[in-house]
Amino acid sequence: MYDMEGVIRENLLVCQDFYRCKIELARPMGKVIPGQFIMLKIPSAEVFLRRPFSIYDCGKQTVTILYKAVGKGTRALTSAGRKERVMVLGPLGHGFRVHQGYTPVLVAGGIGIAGLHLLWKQVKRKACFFYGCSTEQEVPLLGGIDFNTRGRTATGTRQTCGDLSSEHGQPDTPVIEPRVCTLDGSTGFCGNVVQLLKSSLSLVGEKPYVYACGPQPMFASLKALLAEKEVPCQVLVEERMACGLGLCFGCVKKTLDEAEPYKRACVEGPVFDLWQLSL
Amino acid sequence: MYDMEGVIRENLLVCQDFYRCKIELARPMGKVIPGQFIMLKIPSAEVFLRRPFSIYDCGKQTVTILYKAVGKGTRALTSAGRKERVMVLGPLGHGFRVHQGYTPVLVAGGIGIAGLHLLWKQVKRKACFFYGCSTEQEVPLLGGIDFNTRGRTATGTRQTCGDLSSEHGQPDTPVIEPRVCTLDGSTGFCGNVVQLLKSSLSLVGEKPYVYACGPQPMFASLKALLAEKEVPCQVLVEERMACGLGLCFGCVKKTLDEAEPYKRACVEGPVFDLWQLSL
Amino acid sequence: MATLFVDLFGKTLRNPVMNASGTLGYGREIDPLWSVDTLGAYVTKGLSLKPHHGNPPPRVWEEGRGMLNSIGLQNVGLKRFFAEHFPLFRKRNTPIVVNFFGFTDEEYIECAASIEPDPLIVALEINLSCPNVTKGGICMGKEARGVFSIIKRVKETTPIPVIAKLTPEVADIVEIAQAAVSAGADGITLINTMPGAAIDLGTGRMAFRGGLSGPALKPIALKAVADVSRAVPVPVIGAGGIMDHEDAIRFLMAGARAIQVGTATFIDPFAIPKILAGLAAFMDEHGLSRLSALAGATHD
Amino acid sequence: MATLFVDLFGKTLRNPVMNASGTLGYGREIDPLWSVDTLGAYVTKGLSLKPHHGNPPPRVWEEGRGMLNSIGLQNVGLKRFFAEHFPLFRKRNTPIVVNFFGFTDEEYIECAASIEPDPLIVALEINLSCPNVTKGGICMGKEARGVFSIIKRVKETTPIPVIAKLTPEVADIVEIAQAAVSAGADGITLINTMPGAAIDLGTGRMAFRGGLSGPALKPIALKAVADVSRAVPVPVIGAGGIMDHEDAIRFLMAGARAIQVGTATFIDPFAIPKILAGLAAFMDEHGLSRLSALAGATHD
Ligand SMILES: Cc1cc2nc3c(=O)[nH]c(=O)nc-3n(C[C@H](O)[C@H](O)[C@H](O)COP(=O)(O)OP(=O)(O)OC[C@H]3O[C@@H](n4cnc5c(N)ncnc54)[C@H](O)[C@@H]3O)c2cc1C
Ligand SMILES: Cc1cc2nc3c(=O)[nH]c(=O)nc-3n(C[C@H](O)[C@H](O)[C@H](O)COP(=O)(O)OP(=O)(O)OC[C@H]3O[C@@H](n4cnc5c(N)ncnc54)[C@H](O)[C@@H]3O)c2cc1C
Ligand SMILES: Cc1cc2nc3c(=O)[nH]c(=O)nc-3n(C[C@H](O)[C@H](O)[C@H](O)COP(=O)(O)O)c2cc1C
Ligand SMILES: Cc1cc2nc3c(=O)[nH]c(=O)nc-3n(C[C@H](O)[C@H](O)[C@H](O)COP(=O)(O)O)c2cc1C
Ligand code: FES
Ligand code: FES
Repeated sequence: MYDMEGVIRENLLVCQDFYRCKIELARPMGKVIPGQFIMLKIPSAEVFLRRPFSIYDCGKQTVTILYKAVGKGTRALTSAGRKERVMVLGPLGHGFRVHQGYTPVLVAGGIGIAGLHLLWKQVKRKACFFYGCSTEQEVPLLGGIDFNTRGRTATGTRQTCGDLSSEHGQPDTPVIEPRVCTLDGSTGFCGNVVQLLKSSLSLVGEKPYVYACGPQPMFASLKALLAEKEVPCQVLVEERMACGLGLCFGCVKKTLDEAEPYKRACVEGPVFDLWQLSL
Repeated sequence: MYDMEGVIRENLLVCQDFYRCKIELARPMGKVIPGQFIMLKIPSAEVFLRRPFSIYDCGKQTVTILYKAVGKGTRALTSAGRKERVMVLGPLGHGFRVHQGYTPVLVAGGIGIAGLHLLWKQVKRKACFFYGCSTEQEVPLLGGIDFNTRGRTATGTRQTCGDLSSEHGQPDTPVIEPRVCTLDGSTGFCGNVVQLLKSSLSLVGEKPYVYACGPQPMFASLKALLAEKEVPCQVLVEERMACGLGLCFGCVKKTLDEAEPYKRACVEGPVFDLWQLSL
Repeated sequence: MATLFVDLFGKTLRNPVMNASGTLGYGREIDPLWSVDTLGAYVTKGLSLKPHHGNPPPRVWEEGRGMLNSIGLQNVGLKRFFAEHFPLFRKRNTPIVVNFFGFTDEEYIECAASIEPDPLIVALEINLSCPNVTKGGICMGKEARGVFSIIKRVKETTPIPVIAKLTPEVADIVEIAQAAVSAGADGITLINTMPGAAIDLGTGRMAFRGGLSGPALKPIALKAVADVSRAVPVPVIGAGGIMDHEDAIRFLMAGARAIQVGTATFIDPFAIPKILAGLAAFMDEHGLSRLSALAGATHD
Repeated sequence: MATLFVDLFGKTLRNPVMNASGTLGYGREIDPLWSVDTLGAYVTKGLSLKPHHGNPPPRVWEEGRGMLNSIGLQNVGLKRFFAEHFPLFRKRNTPIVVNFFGFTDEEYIECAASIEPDPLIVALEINLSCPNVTKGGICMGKEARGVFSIIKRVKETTPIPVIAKLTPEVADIVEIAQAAVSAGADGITLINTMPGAAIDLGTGRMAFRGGLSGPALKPIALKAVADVSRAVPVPVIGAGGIMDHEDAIRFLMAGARAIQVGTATFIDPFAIPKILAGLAAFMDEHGLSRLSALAGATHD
């Protein structure tokens, strides 16, 4: 693996507090598995450690992240201009493992969409997508996702959840059913994305496999929802990181492994089996 | 006094390692006495404390410094672009006091010229100027000085020191006699500026008053040279500073005052009477 | 509008922001930029019985996001301070904290005894980071027993409240603070500079040695404030790398009753008035009416 | 071409640059980026007799030009280290320093006893910054007497050279180092992290507590190295905020025989190979043929 020089080619405000940043790399990054991340050296002397970001998208020699300005580092990044030089280490971590014979159900909360976009792009079969955010202002985050819509808009239309498994179903074609909810009900279903999923889960198909990414409290309610039917589920967790390489043991998540409960999110994760986490 | 915002308008390489930086201020700086200095906040997050620089020149709302890149701060300053914002505190310190009835003799070693330029500009009577540097490459530092030359070039001509006091002498007109030396003899007198002064001192006039600025070892040899005839002399000293305002007592010079030997270069100086310093 | 008033040793200060000792000269140097009555209280430069010359230069060294200093306690002595510099504070009606030091226990006692109580004197701040010449130059503030005995004797000498200012170069700062309090200290200032060194690669010269101040010190200071303020019943005054009002709030949240700003003023001479403005704005923004509400914020 | 060879406890290391304990995982994590045989020696993550879970997250916190960590000594235990991770170093023919800890004197002794001598083991590095559970959780490395007795007993237990790694949170690190040496320590590593705290204003949550590492620690570490290397006859290994080859040279100039790089690797995983390259270039540029010439540079 290399620590790659990069140049910012685009650093756009998508909607309030959310930015998309495209970086051109000095060399190809190597094969990326959805769910993997990069450690980005933000070009500001005020920011000491690197910051982890999911690989939202990647090209031959580009990598794109979608990020939310929450603190010192991400705020500094918002003011990085085009042509600014950065260092990019990646792809890092264990990404999603897609199992045959299941219907992939992608569940994204807020900025969690950044971690699922590439999975959606690469899933070559029918699948569902649930997206929850705070208000309709954040719905544009879906805009980058290619929902081959068949007459439906990807965002905002107040719609009930149809029978996904029967309505579409060409083999090797993703099913195009983004379902949106907002916490304030300003668009889509009113509630959080786990409530939305609950209201639609029965319609999802025979063997759902949930892939989720979002704020950490979401995982506990997801667990409660999926427990009864023992729906398999992988989640992409976020944890403060120092190295991103497994060197510091700073980024651990607690698992149910009693012998060694704390697993490093950067190497054993960031994608974990929900049923192995201790939440 | 204000801490003034400024914008860099010019940051030019004058000759190897030496730069001239002109800063436009958000408000007028107030009256400047030659020898006073500013504390400059260098626009680089790597540089923590401000750095002191003599006021090389100033206009209504501009201040110019001439600086040598020697360390972290000055090197960072070399890469500050036009339009970069800086903070400027000044004018600070006690400048030169010009006494009537003497012939001002300005003696600058290397970057010391930055501290004497404004004095030269403001001395409205016959005066001499001695300048010493390492090699002829540094002679362009004199270029910014307005020697109203009367047929002589300001730099480089290998000339002996004429009788300054008789040759010129219009009241209120500076005598235009820069004498140059280089350590390597590549131009002008071969030697340091105190040796040059020694070779010419008898020619300087009746009552010389020396104003000197340069590397610190220069002051000791100056003292030795001037001791016999008890030539009055003020020197501009350089010392590491933290605040520039007399707050920290970090910038002291040792004087012969036994009760209180250490005087702050930033408030009691940076110009001291040579005969009061303990060298 | 929030009030910034703070009670300290039975006096009410305008606000909780002081300068740190030795970083605002004798006060007169900053007064042309902003009046010293901006301060909650002015803390004097470290004073001694007799004037003190201090160390030869260089005395300051930039070190990352911090600096090292070896001023060596240069000062005009208590007598001249009160004759020449105190009148400014009288004129400005500004309370002062008298920071002082000695090289023997006796010098501390004599200093304390020589200071006349005055309505403007809030407290004496004992700088315990001094070499004890009678004990081979070991720093005064490192042994709980030594600290206890100095404070106890100083307390017997003066009716003025006494603050112990501690060095972080100790094994357990809580233990030292507790010793000071049990000897009668009315408050604790945390922390003084941390001894450090730097080497100039350019000159290859030997290490510059001095006390580290500035942001590099902040995590050490915050821990000291958090630990000590929970362990002692007297007010804690926080210092160490406070650069802006957010840092000030961090110290107040960690348990400091008041704070001191040192190195920040060197970089921005208006740091203290800016911190005050920021503090007031923060309180208003968060609907806090009294400073004590901040301290509560971290106890969840 | 300058040589970077360095003698340590009768062994010759390729170069003086090690990782700092706990900052290079078990070695296998970095090996795909650069071979562990790049190192003068690999210092193990802190190991204990039994596996140790460590602290709940969050475990790391950025703090200015430094970081706080509270990993809590998570490790797989000595046995699994030698079974699962040591073979890599055998394969790469890379010398190792075994960093270990305990919560009682006995645990230290048992650890030391359980480590079989091996040509690749350069030394045991005793982490003395651990809470002593039999003494109410007071840190092991704070009392000269305690340090003396642990080191003495460890030395009686093992024929492998022993390095004492000291905490900077002490009143006088020279005194602790001297105690370690008089108990038989073959070397001293300076310094471990400095306890500190931070407060997240955004969440208003209580102070994050952890050990400070990175550049903020450098002046404290340099002073410890300069002071201790003059006071003890054994090699000193320097650590604390070394970010580049210039920092490495500063530590060597201050008196360190070898150096350890920790936090720098988190920011640039290639920091160690870069430091090595920079060190060699510096020596060549200055016409120095042996590292010992650097140490001389500061004694003028
Ligand atoms: C594997 C992984 C993938 C991620 N992908 C993305 C992404 O694609 N887009 C995106 O916007 N963010 C992503 N994050 C989160 C992102 O790393 C943090 O938001 C960022 O590091 C915050 O840095 P800051 O300096 O702005 O905030 P800080 O000032 O450091 O902290 C601000 C707030 O953010 C929290 N925070 C800090 N670091 C992290 C962290 N590593 N994880 C979670 N919370 C943190 C703090 O607790 C605090 O409340 C990801 C995190 C991980 C671990
Ligand atoms: C009153 C005054 C006026 C000055 N005027 C000028 C000027 O007009 N032009 C100019 O180029 N320089 C001037 N200097 C010197 C200038 O301030 C220093 O060169 C500068 O601060 C060095 O900063 P640095 O970060 O580049 O160097 P550092 O990395 O801090 O140090 C590099 C070298 O410079 C020396 N140094 C550092 N600070 C000072 C200092 N304050 N004085 C002397 N040596 C220092 C160090 O000992 C070291 O050897 C003046 C200094 C003073 C006190
Ligand atoms: C230049 C300087 C001089 C100082 N002089 C004293 C002093 O005389 N007495 C004292 O108790 N502390 C002294 N200190 C320590 C400060 O009061 C303060 O405790 C320390 O600098 C930490 O605060 P800061 O990081 O805000 O500077 C001095 C600090 C500096 C930087
Ligand atoms: C994440 C982390 C884990 C650490 N773990 C250990 C450890 O297990 N044992 C130990 O002796 N020191 C440990 N340390 C301390 C380092 O070895 C080193 O002494 C300290 O970090 C200073 O060096 P640095 O500034 O280069 O990081 C750890 C430091 C960090 C940052
Ligand atoms: S971030 Fe360092 S081990 Fe995961
Ligand atoms: S620089 Fe602070 S007193 Fe002179």
